[in-house]
Amino acid sequence: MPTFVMTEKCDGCKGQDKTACMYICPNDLMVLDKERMKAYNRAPDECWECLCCVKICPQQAMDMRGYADFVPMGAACVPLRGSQDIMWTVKFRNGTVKRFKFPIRTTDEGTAVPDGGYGAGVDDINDVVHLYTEPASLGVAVPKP
Amino acid sequence: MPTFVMTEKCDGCKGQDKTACMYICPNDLMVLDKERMKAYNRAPDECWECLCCVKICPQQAMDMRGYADFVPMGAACVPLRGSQDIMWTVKFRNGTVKRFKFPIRTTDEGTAVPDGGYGAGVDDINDVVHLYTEPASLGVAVPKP
Amino acid sequence: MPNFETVEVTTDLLIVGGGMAACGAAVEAAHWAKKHGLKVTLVDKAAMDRSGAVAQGLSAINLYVGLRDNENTVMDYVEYVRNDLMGIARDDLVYNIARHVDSTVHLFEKWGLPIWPKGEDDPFRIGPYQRGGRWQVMINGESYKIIVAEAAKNALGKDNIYERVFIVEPIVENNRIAGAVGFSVREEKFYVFRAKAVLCAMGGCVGVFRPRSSGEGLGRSWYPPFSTGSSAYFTIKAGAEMTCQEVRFIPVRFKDAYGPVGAWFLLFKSVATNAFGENYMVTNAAELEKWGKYGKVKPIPANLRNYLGMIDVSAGKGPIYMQTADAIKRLAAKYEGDEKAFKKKMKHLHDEAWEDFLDMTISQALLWAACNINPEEKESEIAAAEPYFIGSHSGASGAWVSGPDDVAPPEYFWGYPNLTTVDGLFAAGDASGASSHKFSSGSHAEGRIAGKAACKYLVDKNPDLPNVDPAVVEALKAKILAPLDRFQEFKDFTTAPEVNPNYILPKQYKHRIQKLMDEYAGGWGSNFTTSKMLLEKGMEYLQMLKEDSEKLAARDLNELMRCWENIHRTWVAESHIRTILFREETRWPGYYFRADFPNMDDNWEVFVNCKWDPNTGEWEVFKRDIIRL
Amino acid sequence: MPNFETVEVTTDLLIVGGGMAACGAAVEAAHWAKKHGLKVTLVDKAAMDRSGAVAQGLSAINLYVGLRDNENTVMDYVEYVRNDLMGIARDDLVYNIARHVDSTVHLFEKWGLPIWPKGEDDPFRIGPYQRGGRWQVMINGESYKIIVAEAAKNALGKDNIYERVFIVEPIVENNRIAGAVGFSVREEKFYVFRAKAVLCAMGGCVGVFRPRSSGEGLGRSWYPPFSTGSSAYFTIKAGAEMTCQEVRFIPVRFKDAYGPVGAWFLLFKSVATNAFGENYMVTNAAELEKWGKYGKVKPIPANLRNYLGMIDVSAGKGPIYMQTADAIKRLAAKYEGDEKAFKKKMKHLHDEAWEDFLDMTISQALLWAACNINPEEKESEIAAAEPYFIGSHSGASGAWVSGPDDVAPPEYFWGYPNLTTVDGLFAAGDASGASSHKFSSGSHAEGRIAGKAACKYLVDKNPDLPNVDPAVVEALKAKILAPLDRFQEFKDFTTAPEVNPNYILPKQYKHRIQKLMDEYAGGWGSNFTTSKMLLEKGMEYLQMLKEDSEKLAARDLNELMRCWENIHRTWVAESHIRTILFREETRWPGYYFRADFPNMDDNWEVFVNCKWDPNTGEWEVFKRDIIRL
Ligand SMILES: Cc1cc2c(cc1C)N(S(=O)(=O)O)[C@H]1C(=O)NC(=O)N=C1N2C[C@H](O)[C@H](O)[C@H](O)COP(=O)(O)OP(=O)(O)OC[C@H]1O[C@@H](n2cnc3c(N)ncnc32)[C@H](O)[C@@H]1O
Ligand SMILES: Cc1cc2c(cc1C)N(S(=O)(=O)O)[C@H]1C(=O)NC(=O)N=C1N2C[C@H](O)[C@H](O)[C@H](O)COP(=O)(O)OP(=O)(O)OC[C@H]1O[C@@H](n2cnc3c(N)ncnc32)[C@H](O)[C@@H]1O
Ligand SMILES: Nc1ncnc2c1ncn2[C@@H]1O[C@H](COP(=O)(O)O)[C@@H](O)[C@H]1O
Ligand SMILES: Nc1ncnc2c1ncn2[C@@H]1O[C@H](COP(=O)(O)O)[C@@H](O)[C@H]1O
Ligand SMILES: Nc1ncnc2c1ncn2[C@@H]1O[C@H](COP(=O)(O)O)[C@@H](O)[C@H]1O
Ligand code: SF4
Ligand code: SF4
Ligand code: SF4
Ligand code: SF4
Ligand code: NA
Repeated sequence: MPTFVMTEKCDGCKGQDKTACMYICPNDLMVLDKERMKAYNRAPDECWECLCCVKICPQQAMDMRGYADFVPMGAACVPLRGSQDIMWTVKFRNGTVKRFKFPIRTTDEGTAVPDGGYGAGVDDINDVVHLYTEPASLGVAVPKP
Repeated sequence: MPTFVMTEKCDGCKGQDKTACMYICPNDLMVLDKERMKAYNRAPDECWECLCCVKICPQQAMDMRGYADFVPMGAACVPLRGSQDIMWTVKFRNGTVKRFKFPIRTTDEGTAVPDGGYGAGVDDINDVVHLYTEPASLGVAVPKP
Repeated sequence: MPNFETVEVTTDLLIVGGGMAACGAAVEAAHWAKKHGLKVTLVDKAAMDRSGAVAQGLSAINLYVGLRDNENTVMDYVEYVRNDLMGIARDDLVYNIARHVDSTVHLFEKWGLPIWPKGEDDPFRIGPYQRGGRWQVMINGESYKIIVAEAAKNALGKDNIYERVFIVEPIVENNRIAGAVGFSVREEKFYVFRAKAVLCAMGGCVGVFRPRSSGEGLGRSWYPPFSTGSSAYFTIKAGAEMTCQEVRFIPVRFKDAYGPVGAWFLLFKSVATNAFGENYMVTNAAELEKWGKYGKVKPIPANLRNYLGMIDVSAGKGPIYMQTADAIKRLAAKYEGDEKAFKKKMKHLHDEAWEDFLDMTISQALLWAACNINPEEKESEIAAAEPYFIGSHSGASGAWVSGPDDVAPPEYFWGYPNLTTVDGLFAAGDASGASSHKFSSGSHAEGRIAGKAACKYLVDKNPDLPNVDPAVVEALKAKILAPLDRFQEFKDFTTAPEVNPNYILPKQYKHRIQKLMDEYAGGWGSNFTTSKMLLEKGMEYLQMLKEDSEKLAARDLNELMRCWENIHRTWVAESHIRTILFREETRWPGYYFRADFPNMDDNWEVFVNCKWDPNTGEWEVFKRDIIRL
Repeated sequence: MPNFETVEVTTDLLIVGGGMAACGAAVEAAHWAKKHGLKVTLVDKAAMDRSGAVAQGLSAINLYVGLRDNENTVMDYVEYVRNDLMGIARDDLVYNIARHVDSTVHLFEKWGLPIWPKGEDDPFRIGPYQRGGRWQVMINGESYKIIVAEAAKNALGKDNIYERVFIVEPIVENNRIAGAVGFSVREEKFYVFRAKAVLCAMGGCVGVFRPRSSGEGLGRSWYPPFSTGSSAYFTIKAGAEMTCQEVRFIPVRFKDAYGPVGAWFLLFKSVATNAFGENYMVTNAAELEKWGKYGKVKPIPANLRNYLGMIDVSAGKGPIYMQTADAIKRLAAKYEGDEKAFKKKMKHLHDEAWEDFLDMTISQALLWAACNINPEEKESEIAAAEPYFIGSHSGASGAWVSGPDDVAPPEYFWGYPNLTTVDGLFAAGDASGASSHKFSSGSHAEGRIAGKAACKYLVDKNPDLPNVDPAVVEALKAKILAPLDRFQEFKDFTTAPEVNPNYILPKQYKHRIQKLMDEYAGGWGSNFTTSKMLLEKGMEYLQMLKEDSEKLAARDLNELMRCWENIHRTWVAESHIRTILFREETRWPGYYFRADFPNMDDNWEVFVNCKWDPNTGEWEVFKRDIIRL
């Protein structure tokens, strides 16, 4: 079910050089129609429905409609992504609604420290057994056959 | 291989209320873009390649290109339909050309006489054995079990 | 509702469709109408010159009995058709078509259709025409439909013919046909045809199952993509009894572009082999013994021919090849000594081979050229295509109609030949069932039969013009035009019209029905194999699809037609699932297989008929006995 | 030629790709580069936060050995992978990944990835994390890629990262990698990256074979549609030796929307049955005896699990169902007495089931909702999808790389782990072959391995920056941008851009390669079955396709990328046909079958490797012995 842009809600991410949905799509499908200042999905039949666009859109202007060639109509699956968790509203064809909330990360955005606090480890480029942060990050000696 | 319209050759059948290609397509695919006065095939993936459009176009402005999903490129199959015969030019991918000429009718356009010259036949609506023009058009008595 | 003008047309006999059967009906009915003061009106969704399955032309007339020159008898043909359909045929209907078809072919010749004169190497030596096989005669058929339409138009008169009007629904008033409704695909006009009798001849049905191709090739069906099930929908919705809706046809054709194989097998005497050069009709011959008397008849029934090839394909012994080069060498060998005669013969065969395609399946000529294939040098692949519903050919689906007064047993006669079980509603060509192997000439002949019968019905009954409740018309108009409204209402909700949760576009709907039928009702993707469990799962998805058909949207008149073509296909699909489910055996291996009932069962040598009740909306599927001639 | 600015970037180590392996390489290389004064540059065609196979998130980390808590040993994993791939695996490479992968998982946790803590019903009881199966740990993985990319970006620094640049070709100068060329999909810029070492991590390949869907569903592949064979193309065109290009992976997933099955089989202990409720893993168990020792190992290899299900599907016993309702009932049964605990357990299982989809395959959550399916009430279908090339999962295709110094036998060691046979060119993740079952964590770990090895290579060799002949660059630029020129040159010849005899658009080209591979190289349409004859026929069509790739046209930068994605797929297809043809046995039933060599042959328990020679343009396919650990 490719994603679509709701005309009324999309403001084309006015003011930014790149729209959020164009920035994020891993398949380069979202495009901004500059005349209308509205974004659209240029190839619904190449959309993986990863919903990265839906999740990042600052206006909640995007949603998905099931792939027309095998998904019965009327259901919905709407994400609302916060900084620490994500809420999902799943609406069934028969109208019943399920809500879910799952954690998404235990640290604040941008704070991932490359060595994870384990330090550089053996730190010798000529050591063919250890990688950076090992053995501490492994928590045990690196096995050898 | 859906059909296409050669931009330079098509004059949009100017002056006629219907274009020849729109008039004839059995699947209603040919459409006139009134702004450009050029025709185009609105659904290549629903074109049967019967070439009725190509044959009727007064400007020889139409041709076909093989269905992209299974026909290797570079071949051509061009009809030139006269009143009594049709000429075909078949060009192979490797460049060799074959020409054919086949008869298409033994009478002049518009002259088909419904009873074929056989007369009305038994001509009794309550006769459950004979149809109009029978038995003469059959050339033998209509069989009964 | 879009403000369409409503155009009302009243007539005595309404012919819906303008193809081969309809042209036969027009020529016949025009005569009796003139004689008895009746009005005849014909409606077609395209232009008659190039409408229906013969729009592209044909390279052979597949049914010419040759009564005049004692080439064959009518009963020869009745037995051939009965055997080819594994025993499931209405002998009386086939008899009636076969006894009249030659007069149709002679008329075609008088109208200007060039039929090849007998060549010296015609295998059958008697009769004026060059035979393709026992029943087929070769033609220069590029303008076949133009000529047949010309005679119909000259007989009926242009002002009785409505072109570019798409018929959607029948109108039935207290169990009697009252006419039909549709719309123009050119102007915003809604048409209401009120008639005392209606003859349904709107062809067969393509596009119910997933095709072999995927991109543009979706247009390259064998039978035309514009045969969309309107006949079956019209008669089912009128409440008429249908027959053989489970009998789909799977043509084996030149792979991908679907060139005909008949001429190669019968005229050029070619053999088809697997990738190891083995003739599967020989190596798999033992399989025929499992199919009772039908495994012993000659020619081997089309579905069994398919099946023997499919056994090798499933075993990975493909590709399957038509050995064209060998065939041409064999035919030319007789002239080897005489260089000039040999060259003349080779040119003759060469032109015949290419005309066979250029007159009927131009795409195959182009595919040969695109692959640098000269048939005299290199073999090319043949393959089973996708399932089609085509009562005029080797399938058998269509309306259950009365047989002829002087031939039909009492159980098969209710007043007028080709009358359906709905009073005043006739059917011919692909629209009538259990009378297979009519082809182009037989469909025309059956149209003439139905045309005269309808006129006799009108003269006998002299019925009043049925009045149609205006409220019924308004309701039909609103329902039929609804997809246009739906698009206008919701189109601005999303920034791209193709993805909108409020509606489904017809091309999207088509992909959805084709995928579910392929997977659950025995399409090529399931090796033509299904079962009770698969069919019932498919029915679940089909019911949800029918519910979602309420959300079809159309951006213009062309897409409105596509919406209704899809709904017509959907009803063909439902009748197909219900009747395959009902018949608890496998009778047409090579057309479809019931994995849960893999063998033929003599107890099932009966017709499986079905009926939808317009009042209750319920389907009924039931057996009818077969009464032989 | 369109006037693109040429941007030259010089660096020491160029990482092409920004997915799981590349992010591992970035974190590792950034450290050694800082320490040894090297420059590291990374290029990705999308935005690293949401690029590659983990863009959507995952619900499990499939490889965590658990060394720290003695849950398993490295050799346990080596044996598991060797058996799962029917004996065809580089034990040394798997060993190296497995001994480092836990440190990657621990880093993920430190970076902020929520890994489920041990639940009381974890079948394996030891270790800190909630196991999914023996090797899998469950995660709240919606932001998995964002977190992993964050660490890589923080390590490497934004200015060393080029996003939205599509890499097309390697540059090789006298048998040594010299960099890569590509173009921006945002601006008219042609990029030339000159580097002393290159690490290829551009993921796997989807879209070579016809998908199960036909309309919009073409986008719903299991592995992402934007994994387009760039790794394989890059290493093949550089002249690197490849391995296991015949080993495609066919995932069995929830039908149509491709939801994962791992959690249902392993965590929820669910059973899959045919339409009659029979567990095909039991009813078809005898079949395992035909597959030597691999038919006896536990767990049963993935291809054999597929095969036992396919036997029932081919026999028409489908649909195949995941019996979710039964599984949930069984798991909840333990709590039946205690109402509150039962309710809590059911809610827990219910949320886990939905998160399993919502974190990784949202489409499947929507399909359940669209079909009104509650897994605790109703079973739902699973089915084999289409073939994928994915060296990081249960497939094995990729570049032939050197093993680790201290583990690899001499035959498998040429200086630096993960170095290909092209000097200076490294490969990791889907890009390296014969080291299956890495998954997300193992790919990251292998990226780290390759990242350190590349830095050691640079420090050891201290090579000069290769100078690249400007004429070579100009020629590459002209070839790469040619599709834009071709469209401009011919676009006005026809009135509609989609049908023009002078060019083929990328989506049309994609349909063409998918159809020929499906029909001749064992796609789902051929029941995954092929043969020498079919493969050779397919090669004929593939060669004509390659000739026609010269006529690809692009209307904009996006279509220019699609053109080259298709050419990358075409080289994967050619390597696949050549290597399936070479291996004269069937070793992975359930992935593909050779009808002409239907059995496994112990003589073929060897690697089938292949190589394309950039100088001669010739392919070579050959055997390499398997040396076990
Ligand atoms: C497509 C095709 C068909 C054949 C063949 C090759 C190919 C490539 N071959 S060989 O391979 O078999 O060999 C032939 C051959 O060599 N010899 C032969 O005799 N017959 C062949 N056929 C079979 C005949 O064509 C077929 O039997 C007859 O045409 C059937 O006649 P009929 O039942 O009248 O159908 P039609 O398609 O001709 O006409 C249908 C008409 O209805 C119109 N229509 C449809 N829906 C409508 C709607 N909703 N509203 C209004 N009008 C609406 C159509 O426009 C059309 O005019
Ligand atoms: C799609 C998918 C994948 C998985 C799963 C479910 C689903 C639905 N499941 S379960 O079902 O298996 O269970 C997972 C699971 O539960 N647990 C797990 O550990 N792994 C799973 N995978 C497998 C892993 O995802 C996989 O093993 C790794 O991602 C492989 O890593 P890598 O080899 O680095 O590939 P990538 O896709 O992550 O990255 C590729 C990058 O290259 C870029 N790129 C590609 N071509 C390029 C070009 N020409 N120019 C420039 N850049 C260019 C891409 O943008 C991307 O950044
Ligand atoms: N479309 C065509 N197909 C076949 N032959 C053609 C065609 N056009 C021209 N020719 C050849 O050119 C000759 C002269 O054509 P004309 O003067 O148009 O009758 C004919 O005898 C043909 O051989
Ligand atoms: N191998 C064959 N044996 C006998 N009849 C055939 C064979 N192939 C085709 N036909 C008949 O020839 C006509 C045209 O065939 P087709 O091109 O398959 O529609 C139909 O009447 C077919 O039943
Ligand atoms: N039935 C099964 N038995 C054993 N392992 C499985 C089974 N199904 C899936 N797996 C493994 O679980 C992980 C995820 O499975 P999948 O969702 O198929 O990718 C992979 O490591 C698979 O090999
Ligand atoms: S991110 Fe949202 S608001 Fe911005 S352009 Fe895309 S759809 Fe419109
Ligand atoms: S759902 Fe994913 S693939 Fe589709 S447009 Fe959005 S980001 Fe791109
Ligand atoms: S018939 Fe020919 S000239 Fe007339 S509109 Fe069509 S393509 Fe143009
Ligand atoms: S080839 Fe036939 S179906 Fe296609 S556009 Fe022309 S007339 Fe219509
Ligand atoms: Na097709």
